Amino acid sequence: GNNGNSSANNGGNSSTNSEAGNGGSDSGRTGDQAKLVIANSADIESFDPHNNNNTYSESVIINVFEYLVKNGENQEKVPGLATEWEMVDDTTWRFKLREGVTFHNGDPFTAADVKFSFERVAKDSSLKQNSYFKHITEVKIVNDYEVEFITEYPDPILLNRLSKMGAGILPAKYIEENGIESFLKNPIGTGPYKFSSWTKDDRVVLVKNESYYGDAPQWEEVTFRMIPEAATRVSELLTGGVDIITGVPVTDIERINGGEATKIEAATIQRVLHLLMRMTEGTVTADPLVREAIELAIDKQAIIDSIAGGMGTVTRTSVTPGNFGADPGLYETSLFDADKAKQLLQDAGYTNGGPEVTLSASTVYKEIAEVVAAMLTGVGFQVNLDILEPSKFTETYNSKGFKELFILGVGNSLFDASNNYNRFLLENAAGETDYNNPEVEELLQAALSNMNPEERAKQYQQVQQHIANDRPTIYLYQMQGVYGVNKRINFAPRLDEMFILDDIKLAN
Amino acid sequence: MKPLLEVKALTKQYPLPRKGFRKESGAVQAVSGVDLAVMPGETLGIVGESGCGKSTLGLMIARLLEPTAGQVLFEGKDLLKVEGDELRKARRDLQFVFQDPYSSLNPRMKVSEIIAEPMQIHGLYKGVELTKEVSRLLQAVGLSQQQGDRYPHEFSGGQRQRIGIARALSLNPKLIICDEPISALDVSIQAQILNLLKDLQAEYKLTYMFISHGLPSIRFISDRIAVMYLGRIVEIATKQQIFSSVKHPYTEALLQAVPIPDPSLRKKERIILRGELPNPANPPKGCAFHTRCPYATERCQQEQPQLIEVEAGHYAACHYPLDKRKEEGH
Amino acid sequence: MGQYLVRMLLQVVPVMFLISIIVFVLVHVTGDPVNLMLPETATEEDREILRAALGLDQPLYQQYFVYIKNVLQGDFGNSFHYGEPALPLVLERLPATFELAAVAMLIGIVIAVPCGMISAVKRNTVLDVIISFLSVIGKAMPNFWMGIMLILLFSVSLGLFPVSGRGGVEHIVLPAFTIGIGLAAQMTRLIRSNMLEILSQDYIRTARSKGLREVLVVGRHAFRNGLIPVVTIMSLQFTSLIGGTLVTETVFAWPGLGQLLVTSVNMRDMAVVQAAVFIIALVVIVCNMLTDVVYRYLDPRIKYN
Amino acid sequence: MSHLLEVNHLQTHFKTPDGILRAVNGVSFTVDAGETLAIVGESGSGKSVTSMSILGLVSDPGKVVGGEILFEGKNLLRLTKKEYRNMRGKAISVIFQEPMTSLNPIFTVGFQISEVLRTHYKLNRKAAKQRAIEMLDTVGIANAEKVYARYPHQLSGGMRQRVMIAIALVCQPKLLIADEPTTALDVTIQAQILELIQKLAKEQNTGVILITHDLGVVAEMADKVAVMYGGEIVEHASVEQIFHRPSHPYTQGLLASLPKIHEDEQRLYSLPGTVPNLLESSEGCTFAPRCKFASEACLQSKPRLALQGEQHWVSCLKAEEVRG
Amino acid sequence: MEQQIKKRKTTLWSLLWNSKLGSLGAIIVLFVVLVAIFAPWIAPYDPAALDPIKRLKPPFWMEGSLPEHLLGTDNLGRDILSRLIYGSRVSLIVGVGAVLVSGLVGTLLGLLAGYYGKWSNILIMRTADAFHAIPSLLLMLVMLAVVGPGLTTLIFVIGLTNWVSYARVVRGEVLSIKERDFVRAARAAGASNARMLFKHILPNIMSTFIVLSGMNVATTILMESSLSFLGLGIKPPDVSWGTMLSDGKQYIATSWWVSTFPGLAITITVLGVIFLGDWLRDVLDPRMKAND
Ligand SMILES: Nc1ncnc2c1ncn2[C@@H]1O[C@H](COP(=O)(O)OP(=O)(O)OP(=O)(O)O)[C@@H](O)[C@H]1O
Ligand SMILES: Nc1ncnc2c1ncn2[C@@H]1O[C@H](COP(=O)(O)OP(=O)(O)OP(=O)(O)O)[C@@H](O)[C@H]1O
Ligand SMILES: [Mg+2]
Ligand SMILES: [Mg+2]
Repeated sequence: GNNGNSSANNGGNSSTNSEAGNGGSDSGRTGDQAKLVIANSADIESFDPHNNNNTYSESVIINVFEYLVKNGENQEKVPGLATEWEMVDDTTWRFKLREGVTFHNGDPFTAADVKFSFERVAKDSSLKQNSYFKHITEVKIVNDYEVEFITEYPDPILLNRLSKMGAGILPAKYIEENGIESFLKNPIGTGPYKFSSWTKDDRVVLVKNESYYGDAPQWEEVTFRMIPEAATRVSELLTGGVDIITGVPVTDIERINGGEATKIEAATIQRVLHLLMRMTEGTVTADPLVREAIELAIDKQAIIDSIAGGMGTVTRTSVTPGNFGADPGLYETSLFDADKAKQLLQDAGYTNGGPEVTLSASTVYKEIAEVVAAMLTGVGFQVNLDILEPSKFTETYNSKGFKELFILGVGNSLFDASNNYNRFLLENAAGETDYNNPEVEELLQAALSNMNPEERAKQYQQVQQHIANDRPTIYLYQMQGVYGVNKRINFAPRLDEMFILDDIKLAN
Repeated sequence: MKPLLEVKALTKQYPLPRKGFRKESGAVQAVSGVDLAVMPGETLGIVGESGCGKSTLGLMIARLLEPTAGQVLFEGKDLLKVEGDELRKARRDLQFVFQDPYSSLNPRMKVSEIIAEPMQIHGLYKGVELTKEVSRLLQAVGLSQQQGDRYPHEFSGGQRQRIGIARALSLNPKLIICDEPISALDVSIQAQILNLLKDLQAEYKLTYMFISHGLPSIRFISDRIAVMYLGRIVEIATKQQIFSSVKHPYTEALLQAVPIPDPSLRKKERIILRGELPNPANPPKGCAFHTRCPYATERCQQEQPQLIEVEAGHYAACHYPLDKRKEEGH
Repeated sequence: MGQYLVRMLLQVVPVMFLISIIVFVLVHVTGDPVNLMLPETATEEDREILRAALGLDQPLYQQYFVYIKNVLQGDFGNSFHYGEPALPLVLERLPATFELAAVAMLIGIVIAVPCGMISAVKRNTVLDVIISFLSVIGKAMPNFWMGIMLILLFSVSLGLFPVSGRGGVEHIVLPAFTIGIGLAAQMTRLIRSNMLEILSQDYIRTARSKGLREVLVVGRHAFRNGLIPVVTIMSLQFTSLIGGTLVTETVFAWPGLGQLLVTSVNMRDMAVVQAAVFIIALVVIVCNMLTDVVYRYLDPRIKYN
Repeated sequence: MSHLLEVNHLQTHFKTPDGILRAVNGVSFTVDAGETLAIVGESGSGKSVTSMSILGLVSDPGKVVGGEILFEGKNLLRLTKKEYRNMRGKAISVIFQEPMTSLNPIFTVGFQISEVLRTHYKLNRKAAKQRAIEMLDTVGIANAEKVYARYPHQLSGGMRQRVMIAIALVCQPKLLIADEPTTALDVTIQAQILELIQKLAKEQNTGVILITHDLGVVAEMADKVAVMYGGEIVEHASVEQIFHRPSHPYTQGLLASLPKIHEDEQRLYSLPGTVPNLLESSEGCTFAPRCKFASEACLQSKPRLALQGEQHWVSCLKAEEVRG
Repeated sequence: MEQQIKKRKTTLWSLLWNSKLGSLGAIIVLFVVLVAIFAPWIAPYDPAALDPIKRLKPPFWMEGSLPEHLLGTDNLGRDILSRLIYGSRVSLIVGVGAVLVSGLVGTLLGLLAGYYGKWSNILIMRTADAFHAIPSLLLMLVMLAVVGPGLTTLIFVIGLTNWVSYARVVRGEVLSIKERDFVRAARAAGASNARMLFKHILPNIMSTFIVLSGMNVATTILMESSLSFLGLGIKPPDVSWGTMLSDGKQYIATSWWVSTFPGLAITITVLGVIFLGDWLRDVLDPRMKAND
């Protein structure tokens, strides 16, 4: 299983949705034009891009470490530390590196750094990003500014991988001289902002990299504050303590929009809420009628309108627009029909009292789970709600321990359908949904190493149709990132939830 | 006749507290090497200065306090060696009346429960019989049956003391140790209790150890009297001997200090003991009383006197017992 | 002093061992850190490799021996989560935690002492009922409620204090009050019940017979006598605060030990949990010792026990 | 000449759930400067409550409900709280019944003595200490300077008792109330303390109210004696008259109950019957149920304290008969 | 005399009646208990019936309120009044149950440590230290893993994390009580250790127990909500005041009523418990009866 899934499978990783908190005040800051304070709901895990697995971390350290390839506005791949690239053969890629780039300590950036970085993440299996890169068998130095990547098998989404966190380029010489531990205390990259300080569970401070090769960075100092409580984040924003907050609860939108100096910015993000169903022999959800009844019982739009405050889009696929392989036909549709759902249950043989199902969710999605449970109960299901603390949820999830139903928020940092649908590969589905459709298996396997984009897109579109019919998973809706922003700032939220600091500008 | 109770070299040290972080700084020698014997049916009165170890001695005999050293032979059996059930059985025959009547009664138990408890413990009576026995005991100490329904705090000091006595009597013990059972009472009630104890003794052949400051009461109730000073017995004899031919200067001082309830006999000059009160944690060398003794000599400061038989049955721990001293012309 | 320390140590060392074993077992019972460290796409093989790399494939007792051997050499191991040595991670949180706990304690005492005394002196009057009511509110309203309310009132509406974060003196006021109010509530009740007992003691009558003003009778003669159980509870409360101010830390984004501890427990971050518990246990024990000292100071009789 | 202290018809009642408890029920007596009045009586007859009433320290369910307490002609019951406070410890002081519990365990005895001085004379720390040490010396405590810094539990019972006395006397009160100052002490120490009180009283012309059960002590110390029974004074006379011509049956009973130090007796006299219930106000004489002289009349009407000879007040219808 | 005894028998009730606060406490507690018992008959709605469209409606006196929801609705449009009524059930059971468990365990261990002293003291008090130092979250997670969720688990988990304070305080009390003469007197009568502990010492620490427990009811009711958060406690659609409070957490700024009403419910209940406890303490203490 070497498919690349950047998943945000639970609240620990989700920067959106209605979870707790906000707030923040940094009294020293106000009035300083060249300083920016952003409040996130969780701390970064570390400054090691290879050993990090959540969106918060990436949204911060993306300003310090750079990738060979970057995502453009429409997720097209644009030059980063590599200026050009070509596929030599199915398993070999050649990259030309940018010259004249230096790390924050002044060391020049060369092919050695690329080799060092990728061999590290590909070989060290204790790193959290390892599984996305371990099929890279070798990085060959052609010359100081040219490298070749050799992969174990053809990888159609290598470029996507190279534009995500695990592909961050580290300074080879610095780390070899000082060791990784001291590097992590004083990390350096090539990015527009330099590490200044990190107080865990409190704040990360970045400062301008004066010798950045690109356009001069515009902020003198940027502070990422960690404020877990949503109410606090909102209060900080309202009192001018911070400039941007993430994860605004929908109930606070009005308050922020009504504030003299504050506004709401919202944008669709990559995260789609899944309701996964176990199809294992013997479970009630093995019956397709039951699964269909479940989908029909859920009024997705009502959930969006109430719990999500209108911030969301109903969908029957998780490959949303902007991702490779999207099927627009399954987007913005929903099949709510409670009466039919009841009928289906009757047809399935549940004449008095519907089937009993257990619905698990992390506390992050508690409200949604409760509403879904109520909707299911409404058509006759007997629902046991099982709300788990996020890490317990993750643990159960990773050990595939859920019963009939569970809710999962899944992101997609690879911008590729494979990220979402590889979960239905036989090998991956085993023990989780136990989905088993030979046709789908065949399509997915083929797409894995299909280097022909058009064909590959088709394959995924077919898969989506199958899944929409077979319903090993029901997609509830695509979520939105809701940010509170001080009016002195212009900030356009991104699909990938990153804070690209130089795209955040002072409003004038 | 064999003594009912025999005490041999009984000693108690209370460890002194640490001061701040320093280590243990010695001990209070509350009782040091006391020897006693009490015959069945006899009353032994114990008098002595406040803090000289009377209560400690009594508590150790009843095994309510662990002695540091020594032996307590009750009916020939070493009480200090028995444990557990055997000890609990032994306690049936040896009861204690506490100095402070109030604190010795559980404030949350009714008086009838308090009196019934020992009998319940030893399974002597049950049900109606128990109730009957309780009311019999209440009446014996001059309380009414109805009063059994009240709590200790609802009684006057004298009544509480009687409750303690009733409790001690409930097991029909052989020996009762009374620790100042009457000190806080008015004389009329004192008289009542003293009479009661005497009556009971006559009826049940009880043996008493009677600790008190009130010398007249001691004289009334006791057969023999032991005088204690700083953890030791300094004089022990029959009451006649004590009151007619006192041997120890401390006993003499005690007797002289007793105020006489007759204003016309008012003393012009009291004989008052002067001098430093000895510190039990750091007792003076030689005779403990020498600091206050009007007759003390060099020898008294150096050498500790032993308790010796001065006359038949009259023991005193003094280098210069009074009669002898007079004879010798000191 | 030396003797005392030695005696304490003789008790401390086994306690620490006991704690380390309990925590070790507990953390292992709660789950497998590997499941939390790797993405869900990781294969069983990946997990095995990681387990081996972390030494988690060894039998539990062996892991414990390795662990304890390292601890004895001053090495608490590395955090799974942060990839850094565990002990410094814990130590770096202590100042924030202590600061908050101490100020909260102080606020608690400053509120509780007069309230408790007034409550006792004016027993069963309207004032007593009001104080009881307020202290129950202080106890029954959870810290997050209290904290957010304080923020809304004092930061958002009045603009008096910063909303969150750790910084200057002004930053600690609201979080410390949030905790302090809860502490005060419990202490007030305790002081009240103690004072009731003490006020009926004979020496209070003696103090009055000297012609002392009532304030002195209560404040000097009664109060200090009633402090012993209060100090017991205070030290219990204080030590609880060292690891247990999570909610307040969360509300005020206060980078204390509570957050670290919870993250670590949730992540099954063995080394950090162990190091944190080790530190907390030390604080508990040191606090108990200090409490003893305070006892002696408060009550000279204590020596006799 | 007016008396130092004049108590007229003092009534102190306790409100209990069972009813009103008349702990002190119409008590009157006087004390002159330099004079010692002993109060004796049944345990629970209201002796301590009487003294608390004089000090205005009756504890909570209790209240002075009637009568007057004239101290140097001023009615104490009319004083403001502050005036009363200034009186306490300075003009009137008290030695409490329980020496063991009446000292605050957590302050040094020195502090507790000098506290009075600092309160009433606004002495500074040093001066107060000086004076306190002198006082400790006066009450016969050797090594006063060291003892000054000790805590109560570090002293013997006798020493504690003397510290209490030092506190009571340090401001040279005009009236000293000593409530059973020697109950827990052996006779040698008792003698020491009594002598001390007597000496200080004579030297400073202090009026003393001495409450005790020990009739021996009364005989030694008192000028006048008041005998209390059931919340009332039943006899009040000079010490000689009380001991030699007791005119109330209760007084007689008390004296008769005394064990004799110089004789061996087989049985002691003791009053029959039980303590009266202070909750019920009886029509007649409170002692009547236990009185061998009682007649119908005694049960019907309450006797009042009446003069039966020079300064000899008796509250008995049959005083003449009793005296025989 | 006869009369007096009769009067005594009735005093318990008359005492309660005479104590204003005691009767207020009794009325509050009785009220809450009745509400809990008769919840299905009193509650206007099914506490789990949700209607997301009607979410976060304020109580009746505020603008925008719905007349059918007196105290407004919560984040999922459930009727707060009905939830308060039903929530009393779990909260009461947990509050009282956990206090009893921790009280019993702590008191028992405190008794043993104080009474026997020596090694049992060291053992128990050091264990208490250990329990105190180990984060309760960890203990809870373990219980969750070992025992599995449920109301009983919940009660025991809370009980097991709260016993330390009882043990400490009780031990201190025992140390002083066991030196009292009446304990010696019982020993002199030949009482067994069990009798000494439970008949003589225990009743005399009841007042401490009551004072500690009153406030602990509040603590445990609140703890229940954090345990529910860990998945250890009750699960929706079951409701408790604690879970209501934490559900309302993120709406404090915008919809105060969601969390404030359950908070008030806890406050008032605990106040009732405390008043009743104060009274009970006085009644249990025969000495106090006289001076109330
Ligand atoms: N628990 C204890 N710890 C330390 N010393 C004690 C303790 N109990 C008693 N003592 C000391 O032991 C000595 C003897 O005490 P004990 O109570 O036996 O005296 P006593 O003769 O009964 O005095 P009293 O006549 O006042 O009752 C005293 O000096 C006392 O201070
Ligand atoms: N706080 C109180 N509440 C109720 N009754 C009380 C209270 N204090 C004292 N009494 C009652 O007042 C009466 C008088 O008590 P007081 O203490 O004056 O007796 P006393 O003469 O000093 O007795 P003793 O010789 O035992 O000291 C007693 O019957 C007692 O029960
Ligand atoms: Mg004694
Ligand atoms: Mg008295």
